[in-house]
Amino acid sequence: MPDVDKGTVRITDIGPPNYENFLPPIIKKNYGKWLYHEILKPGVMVHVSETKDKLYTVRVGSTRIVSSDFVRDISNLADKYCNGYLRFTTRNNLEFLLDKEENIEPLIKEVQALGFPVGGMDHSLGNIVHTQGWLHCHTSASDASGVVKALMDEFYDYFVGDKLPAKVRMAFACCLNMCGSVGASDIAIVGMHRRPPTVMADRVKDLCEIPSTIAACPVDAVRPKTINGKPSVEIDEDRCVFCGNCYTVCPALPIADPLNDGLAIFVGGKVANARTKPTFSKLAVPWLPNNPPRWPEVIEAVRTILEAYKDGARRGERVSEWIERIGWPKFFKITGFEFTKYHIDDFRLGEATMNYSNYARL
Amino acid sequence: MPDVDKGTVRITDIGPPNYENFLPPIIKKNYGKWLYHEILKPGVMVHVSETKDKLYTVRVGSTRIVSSDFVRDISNLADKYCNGYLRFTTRNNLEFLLDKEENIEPLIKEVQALGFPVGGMDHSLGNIVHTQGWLHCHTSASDASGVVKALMDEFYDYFVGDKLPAKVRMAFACCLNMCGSVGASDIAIVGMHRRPPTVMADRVKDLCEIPSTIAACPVDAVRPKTINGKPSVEIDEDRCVFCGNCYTVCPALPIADPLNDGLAIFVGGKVANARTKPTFSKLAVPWLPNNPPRWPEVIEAVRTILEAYKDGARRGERVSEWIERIGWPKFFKITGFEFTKYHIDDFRLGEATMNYSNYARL
Amino acid sequence: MAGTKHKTPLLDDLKEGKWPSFVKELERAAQKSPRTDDLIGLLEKSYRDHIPHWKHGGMAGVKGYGAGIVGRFSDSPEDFPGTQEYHTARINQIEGFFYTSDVLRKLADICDEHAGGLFNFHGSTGDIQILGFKQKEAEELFQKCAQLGFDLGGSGSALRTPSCCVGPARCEWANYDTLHVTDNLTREFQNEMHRPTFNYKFKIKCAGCPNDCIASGARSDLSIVGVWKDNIRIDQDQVAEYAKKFDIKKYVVDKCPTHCMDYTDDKLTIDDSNCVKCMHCINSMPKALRPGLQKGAQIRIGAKVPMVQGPRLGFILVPFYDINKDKEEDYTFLKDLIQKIWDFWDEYGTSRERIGELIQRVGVGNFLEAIELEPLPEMVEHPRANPFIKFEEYLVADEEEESKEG
Amino acid sequence: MAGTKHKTPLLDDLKEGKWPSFVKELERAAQKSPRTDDLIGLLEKSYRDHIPHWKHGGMAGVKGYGAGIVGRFSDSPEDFPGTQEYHTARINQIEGFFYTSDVLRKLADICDEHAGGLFNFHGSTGDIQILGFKQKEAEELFQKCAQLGFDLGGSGSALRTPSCCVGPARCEWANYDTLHVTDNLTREFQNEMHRPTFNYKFKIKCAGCPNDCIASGARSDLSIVGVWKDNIRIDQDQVAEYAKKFDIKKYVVDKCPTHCMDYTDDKLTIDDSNCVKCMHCINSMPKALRPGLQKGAQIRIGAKVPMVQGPRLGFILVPFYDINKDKEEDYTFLKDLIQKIWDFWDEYGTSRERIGELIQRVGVGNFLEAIELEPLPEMVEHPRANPFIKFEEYLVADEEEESKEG
Ligand code: SRM
Ligand code: SRM
Ligand code: SRM
Ligand code: SRM
Ligand code: SF4
Ligand code: SF4
Ligand code: SF4
Ligand code: SF4
Ligand code: SF4
Ligand code: SF4
Ligand code: SF4
Ligand code: SF4
Repeated sequence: MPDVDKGTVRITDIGPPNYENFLPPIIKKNYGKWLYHEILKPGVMVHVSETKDKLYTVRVGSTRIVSSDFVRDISNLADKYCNGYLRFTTRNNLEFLLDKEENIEPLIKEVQALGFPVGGMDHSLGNIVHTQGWLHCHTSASDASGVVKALMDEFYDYFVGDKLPAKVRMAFACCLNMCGSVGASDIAIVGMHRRPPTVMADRVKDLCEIPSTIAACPVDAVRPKTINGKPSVEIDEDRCVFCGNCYTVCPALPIADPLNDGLAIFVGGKVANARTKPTFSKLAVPWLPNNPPRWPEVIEAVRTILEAYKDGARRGERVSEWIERIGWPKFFKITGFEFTKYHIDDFRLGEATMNYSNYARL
Repeated sequence: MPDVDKGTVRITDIGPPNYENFLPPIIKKNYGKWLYHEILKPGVMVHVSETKDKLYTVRVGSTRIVSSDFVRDISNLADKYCNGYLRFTTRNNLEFLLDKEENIEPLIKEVQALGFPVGGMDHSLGNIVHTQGWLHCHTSASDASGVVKALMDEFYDYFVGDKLPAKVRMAFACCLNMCGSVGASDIAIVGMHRRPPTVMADRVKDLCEIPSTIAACPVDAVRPKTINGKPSVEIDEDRCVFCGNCYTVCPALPIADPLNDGLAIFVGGKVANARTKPTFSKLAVPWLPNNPPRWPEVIEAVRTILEAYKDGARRGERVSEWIERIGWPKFFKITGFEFTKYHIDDFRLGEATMNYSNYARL
Repeated sequence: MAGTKHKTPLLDDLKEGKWPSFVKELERAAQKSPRTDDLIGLLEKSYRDHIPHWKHGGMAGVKGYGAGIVGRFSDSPEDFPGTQEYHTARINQIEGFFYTSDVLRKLADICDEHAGGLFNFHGSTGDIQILGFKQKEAEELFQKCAQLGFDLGGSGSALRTPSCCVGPARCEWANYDTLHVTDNLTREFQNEMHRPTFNYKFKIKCAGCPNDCIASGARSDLSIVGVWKDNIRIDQDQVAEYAKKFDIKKYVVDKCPTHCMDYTDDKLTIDDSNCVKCMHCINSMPKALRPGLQKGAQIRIGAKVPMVQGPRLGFILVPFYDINKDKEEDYTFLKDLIQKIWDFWDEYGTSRERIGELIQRVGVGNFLEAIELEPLPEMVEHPRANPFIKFEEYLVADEEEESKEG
Repeated sequence: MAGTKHKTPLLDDLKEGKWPSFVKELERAAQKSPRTDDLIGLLEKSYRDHIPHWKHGGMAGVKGYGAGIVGRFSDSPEDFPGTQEYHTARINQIEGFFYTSDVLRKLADICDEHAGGLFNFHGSTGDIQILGFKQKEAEELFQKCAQLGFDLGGSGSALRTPSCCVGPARCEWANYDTLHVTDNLTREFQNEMHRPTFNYKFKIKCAGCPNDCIASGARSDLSIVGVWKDNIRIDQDQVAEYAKKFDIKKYVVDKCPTHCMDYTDDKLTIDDSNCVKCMHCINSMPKALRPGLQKGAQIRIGAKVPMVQGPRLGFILVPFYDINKDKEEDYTFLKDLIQKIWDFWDEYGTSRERIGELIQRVGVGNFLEAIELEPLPEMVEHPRANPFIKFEEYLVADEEEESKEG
């Protein structure tokens, strides 16, 4: 497949570097032979192989958006403690892979000296999977890294400890495109617009393909309309659910709005199949204002959830399992979040989400 | 409200007779005071009141469609053993209400002598709730009483005994209107058409309101069409799901078809809230032929289900709970019913019925 | 039994077997009713042809009523003249399906005299059905029934005869008086039952507890189900008796849907704050457990069969309300609620749209607003997962809140 | 740290706190990169204004590729000239996210030299992201990366860089070689990744077991998940060790979703025929329990985010297949399957319609027929409840079976 353009020595279609060249020798040797693991302390675990080899992992929290110098810093540490190898996790943490147990503590010291936390394992709050936000995306209804920073400062102890009933996976997406894949997280924070796009009628024809703009709307709120003699569209404000998809397709329909962009909080999603089936996060708080740089309303809401969860869940229960056990009415009761008509699903499959039974805690 | 037309002594809007006048004295006395009940043997139970009074109930299977002489027969029995009182159940059984224990056996003997079975209580097969069928309904895809008779002859022992793991509620409806409310039964048999309605183009205009005929179709298969200069409709055969609703609205679209009308079997529905939420019956067998007078294919399929259930379910498990525990794949495996594309829901909320997990018994 | 004048080899087969035979019942009726004899012939023809032999359409009814009678005309009146007209009357059952021999015999006489000597005891909705009369007999049949105290039920786009489980009359678990409320509503809504003005049918059923012995949750637009609010009453001595008979842990405790029961050291405890009133434990040990004392009812809405948008069960509209107090006030709360629901349906529903389908179409939240009920988490299995929220207001630049909906 | 030339009181606040600060990272990069300094200024502006300051649209890319670079142009280039163009390159990660310090340093150098000195390690899809270059630098950035062995990933209507969990490299539960298959597919589908010809994006993710540490089931059109077919391996001695630490009945057995475990008399038994491979018991006692030996993979299809028809998780398309054997055959089965899926999507999908939405629109059954897979009950939570079955054939009068579909 790789087609290397020899003529100009322009290289294309080569795919990624071969991973085999980047595996530490201890992994190469024990590839597929791991027997079991043990978590030694927050952020540190050991994997034991059939060959009796032991591999120590130290997990380090990262900001994900990092400078080239950060990359050099961690490279130095990898050289010093890990024969130059290291990896990232699927949630943007760093993992140092050690074959010598005695390197663990010195490494941790150096990591911490650089200002980076060790943790995020086992019954902890994981690093928050997130997206670009105001930093780099035009459709964002909020910043990503900023909210994440504010949250992780606040809940730092849950990352470096393992004092939660179970893993808590938090995710952040700055718009309904949900790049952070917040759809199935224990706690998900999503940037929400709340005002219909503005139609820049003059520019629609030039910038947009009208049929696909119309097709982009999940609720058929975009309709063709000739304005000042030019083909354009109109938006039915009574139908619009502020998803921004028409804007994605048509730049002449900007939706960002300083007063009405904000954040929603969803809870109780889960991807793993352990014990219960994977499930989406469900709406807890429909809208909170954008209040940079610290988003106190968001932090407060997340704190409410985390505290209630910590107090209420039994050991080993993910957020979804806890809520399932106590029931959604109780979740709203103990968090104090208001249950509104917005919580009742009125989208395409909404009918499948009603309580078709007499079950109620009274 | 009742408006009795005094002028002509025509009586209207009087509602039902006052039930209080039809309650046996022992019930009047103990109304709302019952303490507990015990099932004494199949078809016989006692209710004990706070007043210590005891009320014995003998439940008797009926054909539901009955002659006036049957009504007189049971009236005679009521006079002889129950001070002239009796009731029917919500599933068309008869209940004799006795205040004297010693009357139980003589009553049972007389009932049985008349050819009627005592049973249908506790862990038994209840009487089959059913509909009019060929006997009296124009939209029927099968007979009702006939299929029910054939089934109850076959599974008679399950009615007069209580040898099933739990209650089994069977229901029959002769078309998708589902008058028998088969939607949530342990075993449901439904008359199914399988060929699109014939458009009697000449008569549509005269017999039908075209807009409501079009609106009647769940899959938008009915479309306006002028035929021979007359407004009529056409049916998109590739969309039609044979529901017959257009025929209900428009007599010029007959759907009955000797070769293609037949029966489907659904399983695992439940109305009670006990242990698990109420749930619909799900498709087991999409289509079996109409084969009167004994419908052997239907009986065979029901036997397969009942036997598998009887062998497989734990005590107290309704059909739905049993299948839920073993999983649908196993249900299809042990019954030998073929799982086809028809079993995969492709209607409006079908998306909500897929297996969104890695759960599979392998 | 004497049989019929028609040759019915297929139906004859259904006279055999242990279960009572409806064919025999038809024949018994046919003894006195030639038209029912023809009905048997017509049915045999269906057994041969595998299709029904009834025409679609044709009217039957009584003056001033638009409902309660279903007209039926055979497509083969030449061969089976008695079936040319063979209508059905839907007659309000007595609440709880209680009868006396006296009234039954009189009904039987009416049915012989003015119809085909054939009944459905009862129809699926709960009516007594008298089969086999002609339009010209309808009025007399109706008035004979009325003189006996019976009225017609509903059909077409009207309220159907409400019905209920046996409730307090013979059941220890009834949390309210199912017979009383059913009777009361039936009388209240005579007009809605007899003179179709709805978009489509509307059904009300009343169950005394969540066992739902009237199957209300699967087949009534409005389902009223008894329930209690406080603690399940436990008689530990009787628990001990049951413990001798079966494994309480296995058959009761482990099957509680919320796992809120515990049985240790021969003592049964229930965390009632987590009990969802499923009835299972009570069902399993009727002598030991009883519903609490703070009794009331839940209301579920929207159950219906597949046509047109697919089948629905009822969802919780009112998790708990004091129906026993409401009884003292002639069910004002309940009737108001029903009226609001009908008003909404009347305003927004389309022809042949059941209330459940309408609610789905307009959105539960909007429906709740219209009937002035608060959204409650008890109504949902879980809150929405998709983020497509139709916020109804947004802020405008001068920082004042504006409601677009007004 | 030296800070930025812009006044950033709001962002400065985010330099405080225990968690590492992305603002500090931005500032570190800004030390070397004036354009990143301007990026900080632009971001501060967003913090003030509460809206993003990026324009929608504008192209960036490299010759011959239609994907892998996301162009970004500021709406305030006057004030923040460095952000006039500030594009992102998506670079294929190394499978399992393994790196050496050597390669990382070289990437850092490229990023400093040809971009804003800023990375995402990693993007949500899994790519390394290099931020902050201008179109005129794109080619050189690309070729420098290529010389180092790195290629661009996907964007637009193209395949995205597949990704995987750490799998057999560092996990005892991997049922197949996640890194190998991910690498193999990425190489196989270079063209589909770099030259958008799809209806919309397509994502593939590979997890070694149902714990799904790559979250494939929630965010990949095709999710490959390792699983075993035979019995969970039990080491009873180790079970006994765990029994000393926690209540096995309570924390393991009672939480098995199918209740197929038993722990009595200090012995753990599993009815593997009822195990749905949820991983819970194994997760809880890694020293005592291990997946079976007959290892393979499941395939789920259709996960995606809300746009347009609502969010979807993946449903089971293939309950089990021997991916380890397929590995020996260069994943012929897998690649054929993927190709059939794409062919179908190509044929029937509309623009911006993800495969999951297409399947829903045309019906799962029809999709299965097209890609030549049998319908299986494992694919559904339960069979249909509504009776609206689209039978594809009916009998005609001469009693021959006729297929309307041909
Ligand atoms: C390193 C990483 C894989 C990788 O390729 O990078 C990983 C590694 C391990 N996971 Fe994971 N998981 C990783 C992301 C995930 C994800 C994906 C995600 O979070 O986006 C999930 C799905 C989460 C969800 O359900 O929403 C995930 C669900 C699990 C589970 C199931 C947890 C549960 O009970 O619900 C286990 C089992 C357990 O922890 O008991 C598990 C177990 C493990 C084990 C113990 C596997 C092993 O034997 O090595 C590893 C260490 C566990 C730990 O961190 O406590 N891993 N794990 C990922 C670390 C992410 C991070 O930096 O925080
Ligand atoms: C007589 C009747 C009420 C009436 O007003 O006519 C009735 C009477 C009783 N029901 Fe029922 N049920 C009656 C229809 C129903 C129905 C409705 C139906 O079948 O259409 C249901 C819902 C069935 C379903 O879920 O599909 C029903 C679900 C129950 C249950 C819950 C069963 C379960 O575990 O799922 C109980 C509790 C039990 O049996 O343990 C119950 C219990 C009872 C008790 C024990 C209540 C009592 O204490 O008196 C009564 C005798 C039980 C028996 O028959 O074994 N009854 N019961 C109905 C008899 C119908 C018949 O002739 O067969
Ligand atoms: C007689 C009865 C069946 C029986 O044998 O018991 C019956 C018979 C008919 N039903 Fe029904 N329905 C009967 C109970 C039901 C039930 C059960 C219930 O009420 O609990 C249902 C399902 C519950 C529900 O309504 O959701 C039911 C759902 C239908 C439907 C579909 C309703 C819908 O929403 O689409 C139709 C179609 C229609 O109304 O156009 C229908 C229509 C009909 C018609 C009127 C068909 C017609 O156009 O002529 C049938 C007349 C047949 C006849 O020969 O009398 N019947 N029908 C039941 C009424 C007797 C009674 O009053 O007691
Ligand atoms: C960079 C990244 C977020 C991040 O900060 O990590 C990202 C960024 C964008 N995504 Fe995304 N998506 C990213 C992973 C995702 C994911 C997660 C995943 O792949 O696992 C999802 C959800 C999973 C899924 O695809 O279902 C995701 C769902 C979307 C969508 C909605 C897709 C849909 O089916 O509707 C859009 C909208 C679109 O494509 O028009 C979108 C569009 C975009 C665009 C291209 C918006 C645009 O039109 O410019 C964003 C560019 C922002 C930027 O500044 O670079 N992005 N996007 C992620 C890609 C980095 C990488 O290659 O590793
Ligand atoms: S979630 Fe939305 S705003 Fe955020 S990076 Fe993705 S597309 Fe951009
Ligand atoms: S924002 Fe979304 S809902 Fe509103 S008009 Fe645009 S596409 Fe439609
Ligand atoms: S189910 Fe259909 S055929 Fe049977 S009585 Fe009802 S409407 Fe008639
Ligand atoms: S039978 Fe049903 S699906 Fe077919 S055309 Fe008529 S209404 Fe539509
Ligand atoms: S519904 Fe409840 S109250 Fe009514 S009869 Fe059944 S068990 Fe008794
Ligand atoms: S009624 Fe049901 S939920 Fe309540 S304690 Fe009993 S079994 Fe549990
Ligand atoms: S998905 Fe399974 S195999 Fe892969 S890292 Fe997670 S636990 Fe290990
Ligand atoms: S893997 Fe899950 S389903 Fe299988 S035995 Fe263990 S806990 Fe039960």
